[in-house]
Amino acid sequence: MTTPSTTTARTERAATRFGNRQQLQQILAFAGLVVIFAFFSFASPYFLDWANVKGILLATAVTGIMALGATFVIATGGIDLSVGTGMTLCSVMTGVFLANLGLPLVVGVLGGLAIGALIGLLNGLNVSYLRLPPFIATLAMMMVAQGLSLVISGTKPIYFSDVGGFDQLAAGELVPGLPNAVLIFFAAAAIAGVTLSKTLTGRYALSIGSNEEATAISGVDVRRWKVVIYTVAGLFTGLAGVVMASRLNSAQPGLGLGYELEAIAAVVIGGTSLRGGKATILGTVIGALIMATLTNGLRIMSIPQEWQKVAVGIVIVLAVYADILRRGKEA
Amino acid sequence: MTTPSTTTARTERAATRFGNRQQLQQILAFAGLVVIFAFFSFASPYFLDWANVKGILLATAVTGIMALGATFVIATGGIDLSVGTGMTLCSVMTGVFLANLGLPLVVGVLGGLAIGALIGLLNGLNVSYLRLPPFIATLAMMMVAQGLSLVISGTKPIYFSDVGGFDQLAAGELVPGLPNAVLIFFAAAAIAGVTLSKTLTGRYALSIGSNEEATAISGVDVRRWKVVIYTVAGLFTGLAGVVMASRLNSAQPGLGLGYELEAIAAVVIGGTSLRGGKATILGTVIGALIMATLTNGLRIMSIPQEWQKVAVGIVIVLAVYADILRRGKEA
Amino acid sequence: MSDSPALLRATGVSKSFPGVRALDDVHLDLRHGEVLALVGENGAGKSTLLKLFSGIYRPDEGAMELDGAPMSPSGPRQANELGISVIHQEFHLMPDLTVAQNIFIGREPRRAGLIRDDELVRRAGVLFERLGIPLDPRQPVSHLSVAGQQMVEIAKALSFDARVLIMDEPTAALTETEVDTLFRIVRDFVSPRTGVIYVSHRMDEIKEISDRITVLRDGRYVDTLPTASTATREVIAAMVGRQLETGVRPGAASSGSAPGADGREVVLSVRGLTTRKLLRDVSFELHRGEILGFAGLMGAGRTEVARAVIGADRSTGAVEVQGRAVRIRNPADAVRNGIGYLSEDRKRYGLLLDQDVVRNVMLSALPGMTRAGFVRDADGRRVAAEMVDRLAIRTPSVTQTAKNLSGGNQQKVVLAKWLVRDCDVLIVDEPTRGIDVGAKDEIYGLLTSLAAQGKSIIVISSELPEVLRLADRVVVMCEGRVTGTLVGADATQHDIMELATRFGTDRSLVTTGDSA
Amino acid sequence: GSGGAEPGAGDKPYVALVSKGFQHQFWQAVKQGADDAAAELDVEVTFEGPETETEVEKQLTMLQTALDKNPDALGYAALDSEASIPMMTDAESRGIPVIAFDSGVESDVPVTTVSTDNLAASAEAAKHMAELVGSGKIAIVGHDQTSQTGQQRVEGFTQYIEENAPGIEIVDTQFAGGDHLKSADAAKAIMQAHPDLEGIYGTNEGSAIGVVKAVQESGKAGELTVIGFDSGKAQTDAIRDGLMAGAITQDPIKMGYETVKAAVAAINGEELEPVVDSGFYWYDETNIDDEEIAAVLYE
Ligand SMILES: Nc1ncnc2c1ncn2[C@@H]1O[C@H](COP(=O)(O)OP(=O)(O)OP(=O)(O)O)[C@@H](O)[C@H]1O
Ligand SMILES: Nc1ncnc2c1ncn2[C@@H]1O[C@H](COP(=O)(O)OP(=O)(O)OP(=O)(O)O)[C@@H](O)[C@H]1O
Ligand SMILES: [Mg+2]
Ligand SMILES: [Mg+2]
Repeated sequence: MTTPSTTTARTERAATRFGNRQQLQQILAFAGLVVIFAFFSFASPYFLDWANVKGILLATAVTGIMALGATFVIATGGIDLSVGTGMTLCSVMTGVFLANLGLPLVVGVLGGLAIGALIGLLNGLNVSYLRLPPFIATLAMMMVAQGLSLVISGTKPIYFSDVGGFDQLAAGELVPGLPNAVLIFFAAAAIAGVTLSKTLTGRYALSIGSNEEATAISGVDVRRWKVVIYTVAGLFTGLAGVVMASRLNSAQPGLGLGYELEAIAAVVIGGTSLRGGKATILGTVIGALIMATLTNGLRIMSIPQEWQKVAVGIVIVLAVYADILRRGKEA
Repeated sequence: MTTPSTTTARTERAATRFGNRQQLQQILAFAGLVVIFAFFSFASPYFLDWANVKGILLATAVTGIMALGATFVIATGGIDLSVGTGMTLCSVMTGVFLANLGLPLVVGVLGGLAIGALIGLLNGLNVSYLRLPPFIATLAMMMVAQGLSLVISGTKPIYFSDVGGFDQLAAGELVPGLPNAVLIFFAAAAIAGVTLSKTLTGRYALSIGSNEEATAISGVDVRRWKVVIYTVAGLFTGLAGVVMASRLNSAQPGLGLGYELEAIAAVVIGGTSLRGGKATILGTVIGALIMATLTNGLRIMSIPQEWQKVAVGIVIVLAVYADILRRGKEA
Repeated sequence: MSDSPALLRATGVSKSFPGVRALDDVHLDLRHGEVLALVGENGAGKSTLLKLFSGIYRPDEGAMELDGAPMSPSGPRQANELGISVIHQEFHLMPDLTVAQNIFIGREPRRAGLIRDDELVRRAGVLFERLGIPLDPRQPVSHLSVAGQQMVEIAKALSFDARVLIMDEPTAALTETEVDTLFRIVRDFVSPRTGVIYVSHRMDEIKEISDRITVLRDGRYVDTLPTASTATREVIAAMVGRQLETGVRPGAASSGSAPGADGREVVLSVRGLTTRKLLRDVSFELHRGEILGFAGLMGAGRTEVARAVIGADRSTGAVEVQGRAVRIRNPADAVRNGIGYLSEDRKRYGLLLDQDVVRNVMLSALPGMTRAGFVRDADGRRVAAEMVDRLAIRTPSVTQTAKNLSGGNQQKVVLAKWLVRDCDVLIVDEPTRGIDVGAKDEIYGLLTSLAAQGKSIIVISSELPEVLRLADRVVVMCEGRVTGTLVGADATQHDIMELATRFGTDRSLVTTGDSA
Repeated sequence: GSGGAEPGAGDKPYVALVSKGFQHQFWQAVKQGADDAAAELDVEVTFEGPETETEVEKQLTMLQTALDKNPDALGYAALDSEASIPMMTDAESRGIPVIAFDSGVESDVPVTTVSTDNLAASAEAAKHMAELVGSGKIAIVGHDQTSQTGQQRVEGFTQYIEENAPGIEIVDTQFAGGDHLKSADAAKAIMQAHPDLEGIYGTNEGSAIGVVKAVQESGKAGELTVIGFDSGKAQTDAIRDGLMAGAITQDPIKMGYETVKAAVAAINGEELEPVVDSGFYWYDETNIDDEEIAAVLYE
């Protein structure tokens, strides 16, 4: 056995090496996105145009915000199928608060977020205390939210035309040239990043996903924390709902189905494992951007719609495979 | 320590007792279904009518067959998102073989199955050899299959009106009173049941789901077997496609999205764990029946569509929770 | 001391699981300032008793006291708060989190709601320095070897301000150097206000570290004996309920002349095995009917040799089986060529934890248990029942789920799997990890008789006595290289240690990255 | 479709069409009409639409991308006019003329609207239902509960029955997403719950075929009056075989054609009528082979 002091020195060197490597890895994670971007820039003169890039960012925003929340649930090894229709329910409720009840803007927006948190809370309670598999708990919530959106709205869109300034929430440009929706997405990502890596919620999400039993044995109240984690995820769903409503200047009760798969795909493409324990917010943001860029680029190139699907499928395989190769080399 | 002979006798007795308990458990698994059935029988005089039960069985058939295949993939701890649109592609290709190329019925049907196997094979190769997460590999396949269905069919349905007898594959009644589609579903379930519990494919699927690394170190060629397992799952997708085509007497290229979630839901409601290692075919059949019965019953009761969603969501939670309680007591 | 209340006491505790009475009216007294050894056969109930103290289980009957006050912890956290720290037999670590994050899980220092990871690392560093553990706090636990993980568990337990330290087979994964470190830690820990409960199957360790020994058998309390005045033989007798001959080298292999020398056929020949990480030009030969031992310090590369040979990790070099050059790309190829490998990490590489004994035992031999493509489960049940008898696996039935078995019995199940597969070459890596003294002897007998039947066996073990007792020849490794091969009968611990430390340094507990 | 060719890169004028759907036969027929016009008028046309008619946001993103391609004119079938107002403004500011088609956009921006009146068309379906059934119970299998088209095709029908056919009761309206199988299952459940049902109306191709399937599978062929909407081979076959009494078809091919034609006119700066009605037709066994009808039916 070496003397303690040498040991410490050695381990600290190792730690620094590890830290740098991780940073490098995160930077390299952009590679897939950059390649896709470069390709489309060559392929079409319209692609690398600020209006179009703005369009891509805007298209990323709502799914991206949902994906942020889903990242937390997936970090625990769970899955959240309710983000899509849950978002819609939040839109509709925001509509009820603002357009039907005429509540002040701030109250309506906070109300929308609260509904999201409530959805998450119920998911969390079902998963923790009823011990339902997350797939089932959130599938049920997906249906209930879809049904309730229709019931509450009377299957008709709720318009915000008379709610002054609501559409500016997404469309306004606090930073000139950048729609607020995108700004909100980035801000949400920053908050999610800190929450995942620096707060107990995030730490325990990763810990539960890594080994739930061990986490419980270590004295973490796993059930309670799961409820917290799902609730946090729900907050992002709520935010997505508000942004969506603002972007459409209306709450569309029929929307939402299918968004959950897109959100989960963004998370997984970003390198988060569905088995839990490993998750990065930066990855999720990149994953969401990759999805939106691909769709946009293929459209800009006027690839026929039926071929677009085929192309997206193949590119996803290539992007994720490249990512796996890259990691394989680094490990 | 008792003498060897007594021990053997004791352990074998114990095994028999356990066997019985397992059977009991499987019988009890019907409980949820029975309760739902009983409820609707009281609620509507039209529910418990052979014509309606037949309708439920028929409605179960296609999703049920897909769910059978998905059970194998889920047993390994994977997920198959390509069953829905994959089924559609198999329908379309069956149409190409029979209606466009005019091949003999048997060849066309086998061709449809072969396309399913091919889809599964590609999924398996992507998961095994490219080490893609199953979610990503099958998500990509879901998109590719959807695109190809549209491309190949020219976004138009392919009709089998001129293919004599093709519609009898699903609609005919070999057993009087029971449409062949239902018969095929049950036969497929029987085959799937034996395959899962009595063949290497099934056993290795469960072992891989239980502990992939340990299975590999035990000398099982995990990569190869995964390819086999996904291919088997694909065969069921192919069968679902053929049955679907026969029932509609046409291949509808736009269909299929959303079926994958229904199929997976059936599997999970049936008690198969998404973490892998635990799966029963009987459970999947019951899960699929529960889903179809619920939808049918609520429709018979003329519950408005939007409330149907809410009700289905809540009943799924209750059914699965009851199942968890029942198991909890037994374990 | 005798009139002050015991530090920790259990009186008349019982605990049942479906089909098993794990504890039946058990007593235990831990005095202040002592190390109490807790011994018993596999499945005797040791781990279950400890889980009562840590609040993982509640006793069905009976009571527990801490310093004379009744205690019934509601869970591990409360047990920690009461000053009871437990190192469980099965690790409870989060592989994706770092070492520091694991140690302080549930107790993260925060500022303004944000976790201070730098502070976590600092505290872990201080802890490691105090304990003399060479680990990097920032390393993910998934990068650690089993021994490294064990050290993390130890550090975690000692990071609490504990009065009672409970250790369930902490040395099962450790080599002698780390055992020495651990014993130093234990001795430092013991003071008039603290006490240690120590579970082990290694009698020499118990002799060395403990003051008294409590013996359990079949879930019942047998006796508590003072270590100093009790012979090992008597302890074992109390454990198994009869006299047992141990420590004697079995007759067959002790003839003195190594079989390798008398020109028996070479079954497995490895030449120039090299891996990117560790191994450099490893060569050896294994003869028919031979038991070849592999010795070395932790991280010397023995496990890596085995994994490379069976194709679990990538390597370069030549492998010949029965004189034929073969290419082994994965463990399936290895088994096809008649080479089986029992891993040192039974939880990760050995067991299907949520499946029953039958399915576990059948796994490797499954293709041979089919008829017309259908698995014959009756065969599996029969074979499993046979194995349960042969290896004395303590289980209520062959359909018991593997994770409900005691640690030693799980190890036996893994061994049974390979016995059923009946490979010509069997590589066993720490085969008796967690196995009790009596069963150990039976396993030694079993391995020897397999060799006598013409099977060839490689035994990797960190217990030098085990290697010396079993092996016809011993390959000694250091830092990924073979530093010498000794003839078993003539080798001594001293010879081996000399070769094992040839390069004079010790490697850290880190084994960079898993194979995936 | 224009293949993978770079739109706008050549000399041909480029017209981008963003529709409400893509893979449904109705929208494919619109696309066909648009392609016909494109060939005839020598322009470049692209055609896109979301998978279902609820995907308002997806459609907006498509619209955005279409605008970014700088087309010479834009054809747009809005899923929700309100939500697309900012985009319309954007198009106007870029000087891209917009032709609304299908349901129109509530905005001044579109230079013309090539529309089809779903309310009137479904009222026509109701009229025939009333005539054929006389009195009794009927039901509706709808294709979409939330989209404008889906709602109007139910509303127009229901309104007509309520106002003009006192003897007829609509006992149930169920939605099945236009999925053939699910529509069949839904129709069966309705028939089961109402054994004395006299007729069922399916609001689009998938729904209508599903209803026919259900009637067939429950062996009630000929006992119920089935009325459909849109065309497609399965429906025309069902009408020929007497399984379906008849159906309403709009003229999607004409709609596509007129949209592109109007776009070209707008590009050339010509004055346009504010509304071009693409019309609808009732067809049944008697007129299915008439030239006028056959021209608007698609397979
Ligand atoms: N969760 C459980 N469910 C069912 N049986 C259990 C469970 N845990 C332990 N047992 C059983 O209780 C008995 C005692 O197990 P325990 O783990 O306490 O033994 P042990 O003395 O620690 O053995 P070892 O030396 O092998 O670690 C065994 O027969 C075991 O199979
Ligand atoms: N859990 C594991 N996953 C992957 N590889 C492992 C694992 N455990 C060990 N290894 C391989 O074996 C090596 C660690 O064991 P190694 O062969 O260095 O030591 P050893 O001599 O067997 O001593 P010990 O096993 O006691 O640490 C690693 O370099 C790694 O390649
Ligand atoms: Mg134990
Ligand atoms: Mg080792």
